Amino acid sequence: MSTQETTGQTQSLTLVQAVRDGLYTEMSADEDVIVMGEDVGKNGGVFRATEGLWEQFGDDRVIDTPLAESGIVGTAVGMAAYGLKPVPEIQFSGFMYPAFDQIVSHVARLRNRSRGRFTCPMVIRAPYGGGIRAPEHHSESKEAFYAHEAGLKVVMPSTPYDTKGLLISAIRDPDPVIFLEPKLIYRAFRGDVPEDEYTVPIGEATTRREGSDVSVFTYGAMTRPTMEAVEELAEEGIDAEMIDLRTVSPLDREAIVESFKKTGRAVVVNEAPKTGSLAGEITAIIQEEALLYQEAPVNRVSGFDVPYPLYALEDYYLPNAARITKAITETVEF
Amino acid sequence: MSTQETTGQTQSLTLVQAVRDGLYTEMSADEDVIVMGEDVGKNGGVFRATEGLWEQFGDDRVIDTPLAESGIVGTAVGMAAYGLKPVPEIQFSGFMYPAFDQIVSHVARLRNRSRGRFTCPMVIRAPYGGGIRAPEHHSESKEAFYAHEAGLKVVMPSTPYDTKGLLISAIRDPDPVIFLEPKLIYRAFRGDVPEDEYTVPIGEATTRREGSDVSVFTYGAMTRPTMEAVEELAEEGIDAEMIDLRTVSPLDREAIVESFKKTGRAVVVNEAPKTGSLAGEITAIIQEEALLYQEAPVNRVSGFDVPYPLYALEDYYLPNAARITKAITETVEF
Amino acid sequence: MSVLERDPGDLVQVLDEDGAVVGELPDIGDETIVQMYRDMVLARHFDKRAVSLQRQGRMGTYPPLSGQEAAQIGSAHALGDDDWLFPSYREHGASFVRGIPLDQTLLYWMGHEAGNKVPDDVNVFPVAVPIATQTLHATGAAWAASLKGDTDTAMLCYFGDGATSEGDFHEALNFAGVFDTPSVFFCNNNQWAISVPREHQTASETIAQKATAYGFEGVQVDGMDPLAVYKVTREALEKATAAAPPDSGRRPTLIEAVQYRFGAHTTADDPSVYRDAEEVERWQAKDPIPRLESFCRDRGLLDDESIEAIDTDVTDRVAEAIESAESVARPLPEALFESVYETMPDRHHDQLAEIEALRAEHGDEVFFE
Amino acid sequence: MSVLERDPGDLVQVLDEDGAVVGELPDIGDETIVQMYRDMVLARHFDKRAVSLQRQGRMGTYPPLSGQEAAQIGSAHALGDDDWLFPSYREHGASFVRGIPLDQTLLYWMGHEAGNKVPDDVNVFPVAVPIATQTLHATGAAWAASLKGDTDTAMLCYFGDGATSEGDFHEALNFAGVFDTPSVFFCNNNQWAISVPREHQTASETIAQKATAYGFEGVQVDGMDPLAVYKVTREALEKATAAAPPDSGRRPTLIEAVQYRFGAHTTADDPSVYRDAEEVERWQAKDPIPRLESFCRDRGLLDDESIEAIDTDVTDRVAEAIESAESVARPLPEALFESVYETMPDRHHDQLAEIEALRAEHGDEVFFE
Ligand SMILES: Cc1ncc(C[n+]2csc(CCOP(=O)(O)OP(=O)(O)O)c2C)c(N)n1
Ligand SMILES: Cc1ncc(C[n+]2csc(CCOP(=O)(O)OP(=O)(O)O)c2C)c(N)n1
Ligand SMILES: [Mg+2]
Ligand SMILES: [Mg+2]
Repeated sequence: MSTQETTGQTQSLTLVQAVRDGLYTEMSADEDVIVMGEDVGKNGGVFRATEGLWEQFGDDRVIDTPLAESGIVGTAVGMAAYGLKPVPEIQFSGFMYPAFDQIVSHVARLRNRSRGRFTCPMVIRAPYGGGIRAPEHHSESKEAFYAHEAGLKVVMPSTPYDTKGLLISAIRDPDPVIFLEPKLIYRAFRGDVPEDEYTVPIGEATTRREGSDVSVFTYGAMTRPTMEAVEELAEEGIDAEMIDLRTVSPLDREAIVESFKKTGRAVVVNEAPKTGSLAGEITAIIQEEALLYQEAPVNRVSGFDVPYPLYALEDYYLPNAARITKAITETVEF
Repeated sequence: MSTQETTGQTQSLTLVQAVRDGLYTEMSADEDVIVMGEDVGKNGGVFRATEGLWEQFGDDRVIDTPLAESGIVGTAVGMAAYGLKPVPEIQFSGFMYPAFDQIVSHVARLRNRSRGRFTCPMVIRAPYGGGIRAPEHHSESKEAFYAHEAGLKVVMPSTPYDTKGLLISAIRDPDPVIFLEPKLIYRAFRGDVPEDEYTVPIGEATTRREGSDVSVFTYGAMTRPTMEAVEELAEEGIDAEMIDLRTVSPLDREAIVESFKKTGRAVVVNEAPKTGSLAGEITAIIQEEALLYQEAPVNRVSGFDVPYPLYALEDYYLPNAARITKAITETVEF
Repeated sequence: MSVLERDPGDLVQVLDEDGAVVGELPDIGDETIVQMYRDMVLARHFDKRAVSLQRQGRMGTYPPLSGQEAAQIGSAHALGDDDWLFPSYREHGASFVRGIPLDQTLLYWMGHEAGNKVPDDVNVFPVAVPIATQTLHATGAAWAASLKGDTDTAMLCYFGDGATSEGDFHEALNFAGVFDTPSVFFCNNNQWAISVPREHQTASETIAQKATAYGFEGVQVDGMDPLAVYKVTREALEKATAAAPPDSGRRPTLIEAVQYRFGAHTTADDPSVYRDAEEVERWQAKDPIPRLESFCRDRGLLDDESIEAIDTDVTDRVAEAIESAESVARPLPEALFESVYETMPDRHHDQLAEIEALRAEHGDEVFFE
Repeated sequence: MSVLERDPGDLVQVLDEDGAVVGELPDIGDETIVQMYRDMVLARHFDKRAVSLQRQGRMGTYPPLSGQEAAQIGSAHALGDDDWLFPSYREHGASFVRGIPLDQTLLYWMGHEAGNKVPDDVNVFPVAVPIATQTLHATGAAWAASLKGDTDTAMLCYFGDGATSEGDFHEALNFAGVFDTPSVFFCNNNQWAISVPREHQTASETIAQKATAYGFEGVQVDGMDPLAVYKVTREALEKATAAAPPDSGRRPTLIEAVQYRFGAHTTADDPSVYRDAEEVERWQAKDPIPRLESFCRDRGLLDDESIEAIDTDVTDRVAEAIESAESVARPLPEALFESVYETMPDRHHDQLAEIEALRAEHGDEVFFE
């Protein structure tokens, strides 16, 4: 069940291929795992995240559903309660809202409501985030909605390796997981991914770069411009620590607080609208647990408080390396 | 349109009577204002918030709808675009989720999407919050969902006077307002309410008690145990300032920051689950704008990160005066 | 011909309002019929006591079922061992038939999550408060049964007339139609969704005809006739578990059980505000209990004596259940955090500690004053 | 007898596949027919150019309409001056007929919100991307018109076959049935919802028959026959705006326009993955443009010369629209904050200032590299 078991063979995969590989791995290992959603079958998903699975596992395990998100998630609740492990795909995270009631009223609560008699192990996958010049509602980053709902876990990977390992963890998790995939970097780069099964634990952040001047917390697609900024600043002598949270619910409080205690300064980068985003939560955690270490305000580099724009404007909306660099510099110079 | 016009006559009303009075006032003044929802007509609403309106304004302006929240909010979007000012009631805020897609994808965005060609002036009213020994899903406090969505305003009054004045402002507002009513205190007390129309501005906090030792920020039903705690502490020599935010989107940043600069300490009290609630946002605002004044961590007294329990457990869940007192004391003594 | 293959506006009846047989009897033993009578009497008595507990402040808001016993008891008795039940919030009678102890139902309405912890060997889903949402769970579970090859298992799902207006109802029936799930959708059309009458809920003449939209059969049954309900439900369940489609006609069914809620929507509701006493009286003439009683007396299955014995037994059992439920202590704070996740996360430990610190300092009373 | 009063499985046709008249012609002037032809040719040409702009990287993802011109143009021409249109995202042709300039449609797909700023005198709702959500807006606006006494106004709402599976579709039609809103629900059943075929979307034999669930009429029309579409839509609009119910039969209608999308779902889609070329060919035989052309030639309304003139005119107009759209400058950052609220809140000023500071420091390029 862990890295030890792998043959040691790796493949060089894109992030979306790692999704597919994770699904394939778990479907091969456990016949209760099924994939369902709009266009996930013959079409292989609009992003090809389920490519080839229908050919491999057939109609009963890779299921094209009618066009109804509440239907997809709501039937998945019944399936999970009956003993399957459904992995519903919602085509874009902006289309999860028709299923919002099922997610918050049932997926998140079935175990609690029935005191464990019924459980709801499922992974709701959806591509999230902006930057691909997509139509309206195709670019949102609203992880804060799900992180505010107890009973759910929320995972947002940023590398092919983590994606496969976290997806496998999510499928094996006894509780429901919202798995938000950074579609901007679905194909932006490749990474080494073990061919065998392995897991990356849910709820653990990872340090992408160690540093001592300032802690930069981010996740998902924003890891890229953040790393760009951090590396640029390293050349200018600013030694930033870059933490990829990977899971936004539960947040890895320990990793956040520990890094902050070391640096005393923090920048949080995400693409959600600033007000009410998890950047606020992270800030609150820091000052609750490490106020005495704090040497500068926590700087939130987020999306703006507007509906995600059509693509002519999206480059102004999304945090970029220049904005992040500026925030880090300000924080260090405070 | 403002307090000046009133005759000076007041009535002593409960908070829910003030809702009704606000609706009555605006429906009398503007025939485009209509009320719609489940059981709002002959039945006068399950909390009697629309009592007598159907008799007064008839079937065409006080409309019992089929049992379908997305239907209620989605048709209200079309009505608003056509020139009516719908005031849909959702029976409990826990039942807003079937309408979540319409709220975030359309209500919040119609103006922006059409660059002002179509607008969506409407007030979605719903009773929120716990403490009335109600069944599951009848006690949630999920204002953070709506405050994270640009394009919406979110109002949460705590007194009969404010309720009527804010409701009238909300109905007259050119933009959509989510109006969350603290059902715990629907009938807990009475307050003087002018008979005539008057407005209380959206987006302005009010100071319920001036103090210099610590700022306590709260809203809605939590104002009551908070005030209890603050008054108790006053006797013990702790001089707390108590700010009722009244609107949680937009937050009154100025009021928050100003009070904090005075006291250097803050406690935020709300009944939403702590993680991802607006207490985090308020904390982030404070430390962004007034870190140098800060003398203690901002203390969040919130609900716990669990589904709102059935009523045998709710007294443990809801912040009470003892918990608030403790948090204030700790903050002052930090 | 199956009783399901008829015009959805053509009401299936077995007993008339006086309990006389007017239709073909279902294939059912006398013992079961008497058991159904007993269960209906129990449900009615339970209901009366529950309402009174609420009035006395010994229980929270409670949704009464009186008038709706035949629909619940008749359909629940039609279920096979492997079948599952997906209730809304009003089907205490049906849940009891399927094995949920009365004290657990009371506990639930007394605000204890424990009431929703359905016993392990009982396949009844927990109470669903958000209207119509359970129709999707039922479809999903039925679909899973079918995918797993459990061909003897069907899922019976209850919901109200009001529930048919929700999007989830539509999606659930549509999925069921597309995937041929072993589903029986059972609409307890009690004429009212709180204060909104059935005619105002939809312009469709019957609810049964809505099945047309999903490509399967809909049937209207007299929901205050326990034998008709049994019969229709049994046929629908058989159809649901027939050999695999397409050869066999294994298909879902929508049943509209026409009935009436005699009492308030819940104890928080006052129906006199929105409906006439006269209408209530008209429907009381269809009361399922005297109807089945008179049928049973005619057939010699019941007499004064056995009926009195049933009444006494039922009274005792409900009294015992109340005692048992009321003897359960208020749950401890840790119950708040229990089973939110399989494993309690760190922040839950911190939050529980916060409560415990307050309890240690001030005693438990500080939460309940 | 109204063409609406028929079995919902009985397809209404006026022209056969060769353009020969096989049904009763609608009451429509020759000029309008020629205009419809012209609009269909324009829509087809616009579509071709739009796809090619996308291929050249001059436009974002675009949903083509080719094959669906008759449904759009036929129905849009049936609208009266006061009627409103609620499109999904594919009805560029219908929107053009109702007054949305071509360059605005292009602008929208080039990622400019300005494209959605429908001109003041045009009653077309902005593009609705979340499937089926617009059905509720259309019902609500129709209801408002009825409440305000605007009895000449009806609302035409487009959506796809896939959209009928969403809960919002159900709720919209149910509200319309209950409140007798002046609504025409127009389903562009193009056989596919991306890769999911119509038969997999629902087990109901026709989409038209779903109207039964809402108590009003449903009708199936050959959606590739512009005259049949016109006729059915016109009758439905008349029914919607008839004198007030109950006397008159003022009722909503569900129209199922059976048609086919010749091209990809959007430019991001590859239909060869999920459907056969043969199927496409079969439907291409029903192409609405040659059908109406042949009808017009037969009636002497068009000849080679006039057709060539139309082609030239259409080519010019689309070319102009492209030029115009491409000449629009990228919006400035303040457009992000524009019209989120009527008045820009403080935090928007701060956030705009953040962008402006970066622009001042690094130039605009920093956002676009
Ligand atoms: C989604 C949702 N909306 C509103 C409510 C509030 N509510 C509880 S019961 C009810 C009426 C239900 O009517 P019906 O479906 O006919 O069932 P009945 O109560 O008559 O058995 C309403 C509106 C709810 N529980 N869930
Ligand atoms: C709520 C929602 N879910 C999913 C999508 C993604 N999506 C866009 S178009 C489409 C298929 C729509 O099919 P149909 O309704 O038949 O319309 P068509 O595209 O064929 O015109 C899907 C799944 C969406 N836009 N909205
Ligand atoms: Mg009912
Ligand atoms: Mg389609």
